[in-house]
Amino acid sequence: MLSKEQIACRIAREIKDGQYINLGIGIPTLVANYIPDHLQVVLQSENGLLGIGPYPRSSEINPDLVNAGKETISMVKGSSLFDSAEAFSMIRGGHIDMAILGALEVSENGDISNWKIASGLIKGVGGALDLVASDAKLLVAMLHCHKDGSPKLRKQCKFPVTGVRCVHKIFTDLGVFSILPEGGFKLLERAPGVELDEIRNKTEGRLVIKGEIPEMTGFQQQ
Amino acid sequence: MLSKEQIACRIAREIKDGQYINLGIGIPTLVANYIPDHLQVVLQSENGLLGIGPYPRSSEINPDLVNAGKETISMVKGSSLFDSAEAFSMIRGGHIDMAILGALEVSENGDISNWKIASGLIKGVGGALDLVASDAKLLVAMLHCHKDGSPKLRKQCKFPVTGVRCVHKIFTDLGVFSILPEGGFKLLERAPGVELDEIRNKTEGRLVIKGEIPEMTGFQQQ
Amino acid sequence: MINKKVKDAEDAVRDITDGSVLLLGGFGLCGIPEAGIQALVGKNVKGLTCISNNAGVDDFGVGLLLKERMIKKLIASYVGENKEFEDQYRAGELELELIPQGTLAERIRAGGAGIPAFFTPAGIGSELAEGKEIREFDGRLYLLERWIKADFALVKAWKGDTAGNLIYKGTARNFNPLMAAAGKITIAEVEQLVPAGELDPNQIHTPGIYVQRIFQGAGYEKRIENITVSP
Amino acid sequence: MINKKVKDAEDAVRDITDGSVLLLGGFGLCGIPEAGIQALVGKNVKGLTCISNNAGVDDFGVGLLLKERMIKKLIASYVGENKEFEDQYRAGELELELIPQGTLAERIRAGGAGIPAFFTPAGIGSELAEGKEIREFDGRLYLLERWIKADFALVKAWKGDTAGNLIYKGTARNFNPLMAAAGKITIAEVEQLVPAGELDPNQIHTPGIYVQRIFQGAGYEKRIENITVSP
Repeated sequence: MLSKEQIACRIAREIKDGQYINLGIGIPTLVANYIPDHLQVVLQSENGLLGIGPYPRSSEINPDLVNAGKETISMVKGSSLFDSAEAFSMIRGGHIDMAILGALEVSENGDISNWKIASGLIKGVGGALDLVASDAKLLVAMLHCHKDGSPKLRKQCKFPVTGVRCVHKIFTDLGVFSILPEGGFKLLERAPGVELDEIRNKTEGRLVIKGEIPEMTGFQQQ
Repeated sequence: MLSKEQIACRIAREIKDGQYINLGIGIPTLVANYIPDHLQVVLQSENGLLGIGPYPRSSEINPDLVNAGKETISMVKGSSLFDSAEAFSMIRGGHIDMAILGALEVSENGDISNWKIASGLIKGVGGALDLVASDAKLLVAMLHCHKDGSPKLRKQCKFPVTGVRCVHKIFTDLGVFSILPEGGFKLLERAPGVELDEIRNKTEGRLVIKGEIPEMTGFQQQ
Repeated sequence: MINKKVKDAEDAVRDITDGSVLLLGGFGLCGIPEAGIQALVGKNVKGLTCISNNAGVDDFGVGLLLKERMIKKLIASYVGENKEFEDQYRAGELELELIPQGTLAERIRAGGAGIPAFFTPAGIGSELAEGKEIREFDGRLYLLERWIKADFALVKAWKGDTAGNLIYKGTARNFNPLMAAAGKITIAEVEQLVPAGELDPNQIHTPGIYVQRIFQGAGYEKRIENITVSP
Repeated sequence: MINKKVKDAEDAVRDITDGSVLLLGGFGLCGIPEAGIQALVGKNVKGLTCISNNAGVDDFGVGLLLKERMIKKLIASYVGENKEFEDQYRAGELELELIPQGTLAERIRAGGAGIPAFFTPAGIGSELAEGKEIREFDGRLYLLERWIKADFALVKAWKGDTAGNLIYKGTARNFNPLMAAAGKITIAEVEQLVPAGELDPNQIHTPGIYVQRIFQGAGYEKRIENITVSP
């Protein structure tokens, strides 16, 4: 089983040189810490920045510079600032190559639910709806199950759907999954120490396990 | 009868303090020379400038600073530069108060033709179509007749129409006309030395002359 | 050049009345019109429709207007951080319209740009598509969305001049330039107000034509929602 | 930061081929991609579709491509200053699509912004409305217009950095930022190319994400169409 940091670390391996990437709030934000130094990639913040840098030192905090999670950040060299319409022109216009988002649930045909819901009340969508409707390759980072143990990989989403047939891959604490064109979660890798039966038991939608499923390399078992 | 400069001078009297104005090519461009100093108005150039100044001195010519007629210009204090989409957002979005345009013809219900046409070939529309469709108060500056003597104030436009029911007032070398809501050119003023009969003879559309028509003041007869 | 300077925030918001529709700039608490909001709280008008990406927090930003129960309807993309909102909403005292952030930005941009409606892919397949026109272009589905305009826009910039030209700093730009263009009366507050002619015309983010009133605010708190640091 | 620098104009236009669809920045002769056009003339590709506000003059700008008979179709708002265009058009050798300038700008902006279609008032009542969908919003009529995108966009800026960020000067900005966003491959030429990090992020007009290739041009002529002076 992977920690949240390890999920982020695993996702970072999907990143290719030269990509423009949008990272959502939560586990996706952690991905930035694991991007290999030799890759030139640019992180977008949909409130209006290309070129997110690390969190600032406490002496360099700037209230006029925050990311989409309203966290203080810094900028890398070559970054640019713009308004929110321009930020979403980049997303909607197909200029962002990859989006890494959290989710409440994903269905076996690639639908995603990621509204902000608290005690049954929808509290927002933010920029997720635009990202899931864009041409960006959509990776989902989430824990495999809800806190009550119910599965998040569903036959159909129970929560309101944010986007349809848009998820490309899912990264959970138990494994890595792709969405098959005909529907179904195809298991690609399992987390260290995780047995196939556990994944079967904790997945509601159609799970496809073909051949030997490799264990992720490079992680210590939690 | 007025010269082109005098038509421009007469139109300048329509300008009110605090207005944002777009001046078309030809006679309208000349209007800038006659705006009274005590009025604070801002001239827009639809290629991307608010705050057109006078033509530059020959030592100050800048190839990167031209107006919509591709003429070298200068900027006044407080001007701003922007792209062409923003320029037309200002026009279409109702932010420009007044547009002064040239025209081939105007019909009695306020339709305007002002395509660029040469030897029967339409050579362009430029920004005129957006201006005539906007909320800007539309003033037309033109000679009363074509070179062959045929009238430009028409029952219906013979040239292709650029905008419908959009002209507010017309300023020619013979007089000033408003468009009546029910259709018709209402003569408001006549140029110095111009008799009503001349205007009647040279106007094709419905001409409305009610009461005494004052002669424009402040001009020497040409 | 036309002079847009007004005395202060109170003077600037003088004719905002019960039932006005307001655009309020900012993302979270970053780049919000602090002085304008404070002046509004002082006037205590009621029944406002507020369009803002977020609802502020309980004791800052748009949250202050919520607390005073001045808002009838809120149009936003994300209101997760405001408890006051939740209470009023659950009690049925507040209307909420949630809009995807990109659609919200584009609808406001359309309002300023005179585009009454446009098609966007965001929301297809979600409950936000209900009742909206769907059309296919080049094999893909899109929703028809309408422009958003308002009686007043309250925006915050870093620098401005008396002609109404504005320059923003950092990510405090966000929704401010879009809203400036979509307000019938746009009220801009700036940290530094300079005479017309002092700003480089090449670097203006909001041309003065969109701004009807401008004033220099004082004592900006610029509260930060989430302070995150590197060791 | 991703490095977009290429050697020169010839390298930048290497894969523009017969039949390519091109966006070409500039207004009249102001802010046109001089070096890119020259490199294209050198390649002598055929059957291009060129989208540009104007057609240049007979011996400069887009006019050079016309002269070499490289253009099959021209999409523009105004072609009044080009005799070569007129001859080819009358001979039936050239297609022309005239679009109101504001609609042209907005259609290109829509292409970059992922908006497949929008409504605009420009053209209502004119022959340009023929065959187009008309719809009423709030008591007024509007035309439906589609986005414009292209295989390549050739744009010209004043300064740029290796990350592809661009800053324009004066009215040479015009269509360039819109076209930069609407090209599948956008080629930017600049008068000064600096390393990433030297430009103020607050002052970037075209964020580098829209630019795939950038190079520093040399010997810009910047021809002026109408020299007008004050005494």
